[in-house]
Amino acid sequence: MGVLVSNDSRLLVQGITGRDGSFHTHLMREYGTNIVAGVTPGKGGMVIEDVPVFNTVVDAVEKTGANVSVSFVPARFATSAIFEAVDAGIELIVAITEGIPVKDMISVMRFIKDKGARLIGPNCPGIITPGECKVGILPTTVFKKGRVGVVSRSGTLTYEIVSYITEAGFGESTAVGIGGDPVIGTRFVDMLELFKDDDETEAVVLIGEIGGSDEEVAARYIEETDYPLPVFSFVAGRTAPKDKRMGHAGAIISGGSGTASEKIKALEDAGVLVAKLPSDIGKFLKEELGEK
Amino acid sequence: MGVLVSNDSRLLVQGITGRDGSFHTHLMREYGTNIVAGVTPGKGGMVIEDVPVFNTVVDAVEKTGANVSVSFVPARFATSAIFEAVDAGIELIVAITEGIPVKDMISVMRFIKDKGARLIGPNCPGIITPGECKVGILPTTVFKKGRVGVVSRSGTLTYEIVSYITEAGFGESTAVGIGGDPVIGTRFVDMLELFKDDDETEAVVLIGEIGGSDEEVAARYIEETDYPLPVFSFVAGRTAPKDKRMGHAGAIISGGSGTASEKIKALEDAGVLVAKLPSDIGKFLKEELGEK
Amino acid sequence: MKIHEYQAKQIFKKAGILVPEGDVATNIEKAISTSEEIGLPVVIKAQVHVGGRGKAGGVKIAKTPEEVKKFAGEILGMDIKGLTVKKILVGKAIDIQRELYLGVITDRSTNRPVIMVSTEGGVDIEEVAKKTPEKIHRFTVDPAYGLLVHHAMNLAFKLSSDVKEVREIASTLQKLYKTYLDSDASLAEINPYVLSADSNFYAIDAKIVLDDNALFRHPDYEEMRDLTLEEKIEHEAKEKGLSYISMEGNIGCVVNGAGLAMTTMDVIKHFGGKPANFLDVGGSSDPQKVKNALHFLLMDEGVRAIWFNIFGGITRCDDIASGLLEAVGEMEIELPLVVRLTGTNEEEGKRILSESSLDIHFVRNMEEGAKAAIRLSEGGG
Amino acid sequence: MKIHEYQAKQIFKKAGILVPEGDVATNIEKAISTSEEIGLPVVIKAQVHVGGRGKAGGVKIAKTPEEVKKFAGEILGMDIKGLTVKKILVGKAIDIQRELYLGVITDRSTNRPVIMVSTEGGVDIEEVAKKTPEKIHRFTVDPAYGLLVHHAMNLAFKLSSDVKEVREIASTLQKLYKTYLDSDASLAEINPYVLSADSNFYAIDAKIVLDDNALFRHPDYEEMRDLTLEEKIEHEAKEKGLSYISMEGNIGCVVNGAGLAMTTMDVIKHFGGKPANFLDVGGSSDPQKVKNALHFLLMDEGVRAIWFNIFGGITRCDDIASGLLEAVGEMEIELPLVVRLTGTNEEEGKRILSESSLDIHFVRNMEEGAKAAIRLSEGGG
Repeated sequence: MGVLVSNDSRLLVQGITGRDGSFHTHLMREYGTNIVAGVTPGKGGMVIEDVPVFNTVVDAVEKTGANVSVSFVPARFATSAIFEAVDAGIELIVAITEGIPVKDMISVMRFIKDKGARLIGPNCPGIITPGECKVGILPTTVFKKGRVGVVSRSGTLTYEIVSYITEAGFGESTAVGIGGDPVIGTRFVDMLELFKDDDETEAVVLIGEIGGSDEEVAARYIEETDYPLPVFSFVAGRTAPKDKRMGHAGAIISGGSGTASEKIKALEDAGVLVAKLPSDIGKFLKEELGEK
Repeated sequence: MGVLVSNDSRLLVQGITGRDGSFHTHLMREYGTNIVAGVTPGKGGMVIEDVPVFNTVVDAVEKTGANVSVSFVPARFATSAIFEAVDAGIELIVAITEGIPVKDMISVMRFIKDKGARLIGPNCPGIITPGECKVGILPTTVFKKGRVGVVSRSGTLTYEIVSYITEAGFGESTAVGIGGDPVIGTRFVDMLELFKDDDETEAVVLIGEIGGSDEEVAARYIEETDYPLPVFSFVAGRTAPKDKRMGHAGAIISGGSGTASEKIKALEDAGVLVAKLPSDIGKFLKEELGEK
Repeated sequence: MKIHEYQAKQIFKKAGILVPEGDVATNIEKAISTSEEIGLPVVIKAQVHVGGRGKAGGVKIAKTPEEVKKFAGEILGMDIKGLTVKKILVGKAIDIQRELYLGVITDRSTNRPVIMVSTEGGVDIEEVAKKTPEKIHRFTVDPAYGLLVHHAMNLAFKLSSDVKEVREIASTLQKLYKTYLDSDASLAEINPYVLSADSNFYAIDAKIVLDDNALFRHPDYEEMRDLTLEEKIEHEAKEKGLSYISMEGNIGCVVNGAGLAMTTMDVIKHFGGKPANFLDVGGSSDPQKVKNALHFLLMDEGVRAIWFNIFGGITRCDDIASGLLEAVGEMEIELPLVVRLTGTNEEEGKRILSESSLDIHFVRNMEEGAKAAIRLSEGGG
Repeated sequence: MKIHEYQAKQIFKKAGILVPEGDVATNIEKAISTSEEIGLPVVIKAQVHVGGRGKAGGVKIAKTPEEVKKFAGEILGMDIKGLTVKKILVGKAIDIQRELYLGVITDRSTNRPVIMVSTEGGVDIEEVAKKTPEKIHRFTVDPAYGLLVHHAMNLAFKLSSDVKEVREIASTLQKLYKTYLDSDASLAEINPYVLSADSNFYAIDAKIVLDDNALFRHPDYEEMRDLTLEEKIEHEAKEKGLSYISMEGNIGCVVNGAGLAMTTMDVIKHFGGKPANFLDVGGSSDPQKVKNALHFLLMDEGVRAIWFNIFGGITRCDDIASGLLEAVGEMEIELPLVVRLTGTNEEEGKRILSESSLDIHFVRNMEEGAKAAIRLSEGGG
């Protein structure tokens, strides 16, 4: 029972007929995810990977009771797909798509606020509740059912760090990549809140990177709420040159804010142990939570 | 204590320095309305009719605690004035202005829904709580404190009918002109709800006219809720030619809906006594509520 | 403001909606040259501000140059429900495969725009609404977000299952909604929206009703105004701040407020009289308006008595009285005058009139006024 | 994408914001002719994508034709923070009465646009934010309604008490916000926004940063792209789906994912090595990308070792391996290769490489990889 998705999640795949959509539908089903429907306009009636395809999300929801969606829809149509999912009553949307214009995301987030849904991403690897269900593109092999909550702005770096968590004998309650774009649906603080109330999570690993101020905001939250769980962190980009865009739009350092050193300082001031190397995370966990 | 405004209302006049604004500020104060501020951009610091003028509503609210506004701002700037009042936390806005484009009102109403304020009008005469306070342009002489709630889509026709209510020995708890435009802030049903819960109202007079379907909606509401107060009505435009615009945008009959006869039938079917002549309203009240 | 089909089509065309080639004509020669340009067959359609022109014979298909000449000649000058046809639209005839309905209207009950679509195009949509309401699909637009792509797609999937068609219809719906917004329309409608035999979609008929209150934002629409004589008078009155509609009767009414003005007519009829007009001098008070009002009243030679029914609010009775005095000084008014003044500055108004030398029949209320006006209009004293 | 001041001013001018007359010049002759056209004095400003050009001597006021010639000559070709000035803006000098700051940025913490205004114009706004934060007034725009008139007026009243000025500032704020939206900017800024001695408002400096993800909507902006050699390479890489940034070091890195790529650099440095680049082959898997990545790596002659650090997710290890094999087949690669493959299709990828004749140093994890790459880059075996 993860904090976002579980065996009860009834997943809808938006863009199921595309290359990535069908490939990952296969992998997600293989992992045990309950995929009840796919949507691609004009492909209604098809069956892909044993999943019935619908023309519209509203149709799919009506006929299958889908309550979570994952979207592989290309950037130019991606916000429309999110709007559609939210409007059809989907409670949780995971947008894998990268390259969505920020202005479009601003509109989407306003809409989501109105309708009370939750978005993960865009430009993110998705969510996994190890042993139960995967919504997204994360490679399942590194994950193991356990009690560490993982939240990350990165994709592959998440897998890297999770591999050390798992290697150290721990496992993950929920691991989620929230995406690195400037405008995203769910931020560190939101995940910290969910983990706080989760009986199955006993520590949190927060994987940050340069750009923005989400790490600082999270640090403030941890300090102000006297956060009940131990939090460990790694921040990527300590050696990144200033003012360079490192791969995705979120990772810009400009002026005096958004640098790794500031983020690390803020986190450390809030009592968070910040790792210098990804492998440190495994060591921290062992030291703080005891050998498993 | 009216259902909309009372001695506790702290009124702000938007467009106070204009011809109508200053004239009616004088009349409203004369009637006893507690006018605490006026707003005209660029006239901040002035005093009109003993009322301090501010540049912005937010300033006025901050400094005077105004909670109700009445707007005499010309049509082209009128929606901006409503947005401003709502944004500054004004709970009740009365828009006297006529000629506001419908599209602008659609935006305003969306905003009001978000913010939880109430709008009366536009293109309306305003509200009076006889003996306490007047917000708008209604001539006070015909009104008398009493227990009949009056709601009307018209202006002068309201005064006409109220004069019969008063003449018949009754008075009004609250009388409100909600305006005749297609898009208005408060409709018959909203007022019926307020009157229902008001201890000081024992009957309602509903003054309708051709166009739209608010009378039919009100009739349905009365029937479905088994409305606890007696309702009397007059509908103007029985002899109006079809498809002609009678003075304001709301009064269009087109196709098979919006005619006076349909409205009268709907109201009568809901148990409402509908008057043929304005003077009938006085007679109805006497017959139903007894001589006063 | 109503505009003609050909004008609405110009607006739609600018918005990227496909309309059949064609042009407006006011004479047979232009109709012929247009038909030569676009090629036969053509549809010739009367351009009048009234429905039911098809049934009245105002729409004809011409397959030969002779027929163009014949039908254009027949339709130009035709009388449709009292209106003379002065313009025709000559448009390329489209081979029809399917007819749909697309429309956007302002919905008063929700204060929002509503999109309506139906597979039953080409017929009166209100009839469809009555007989087979399940065939009309409605969607209320949230103005904070507009008509989003998936809204348009969901509606379009109700009309077709071919995704190419669906995308085309959805795209047109978005253009239609944008047109509705950009033009400040209260109605924008394509009926029928046609899938042609060669698989293109056309707006075969087009209707746009513009919001009069918003015309100040669209000075370019002013030239689209095409008024009948009667409408011209109403429009002229409107420019002077008056709402004036001429009727058949003989009692000229000057009233303040639309509701009261309608009620004045209702009461006159109730007592057996005939109002000559609806006339609302509006809310704001101005003696000049009274003069203008009398000017319009006196253009109507059928008027036998004039009734001022004024309940002052924002309108001041003294302003009305002064206006009336001034008007009488300038115009020759020999008709009997019934005056009812109540409300703001009532005493002052009555005093002004009493002190004049005018022969005025003062009444205390509307019913007395109606009765007096009827009596006087019938020659009574 | 960053654009130059003169380009931002063109966009602002189109949006109806007043900018001083002027033109861009790439040589002294054009600078002189422009100054003759618009009249002296003129301001000559270096057009480079870097801040602090004023302090570096890249902004000069010329009062005589001689000074125009002199300053244009000095600034053209000047080196500012490593960038050579190739363009200058020659603009009419404005007699300044007051300097304000107006800006719109996307606020990541609220997911909404924020308007910022200040009476402290003409200076570094981040300095103002640090030293006198009370002098910066912020307003977060609700995207459902946009920047409404009263929002703009309320902000403008913070900058002036003269209602004429207030209306002008408010109007500019609305144009600035519209520009921000219409151009898909992440930042649109006027600093300073100047009240001139003759009481006009001018955008004296202009800054717009465009959202790369939205450039497909603005094909006309493509010609505004003005890249340094380094940026050109990055841009070329981007067009091939790669994120590539050249650095000073000697270990060429090929990584999938931005976070992992940054961490790869961090880890190399941690162990005392020097990364030659940041290189993210992106999420989607494609052997061609690996070839392209090696192409960029090999352009850098300082590279002494190549390290593939791949953690497969959406990227498949076998695709990476195939791409590497193909690339080696086509290009001559004599540099030592360190390979770390983990994740999706890991075994398959390793098998492909093992079966080849390549001399590959396989490592199990990132830290091992960093150490191996460092050793090899220093000539170790």
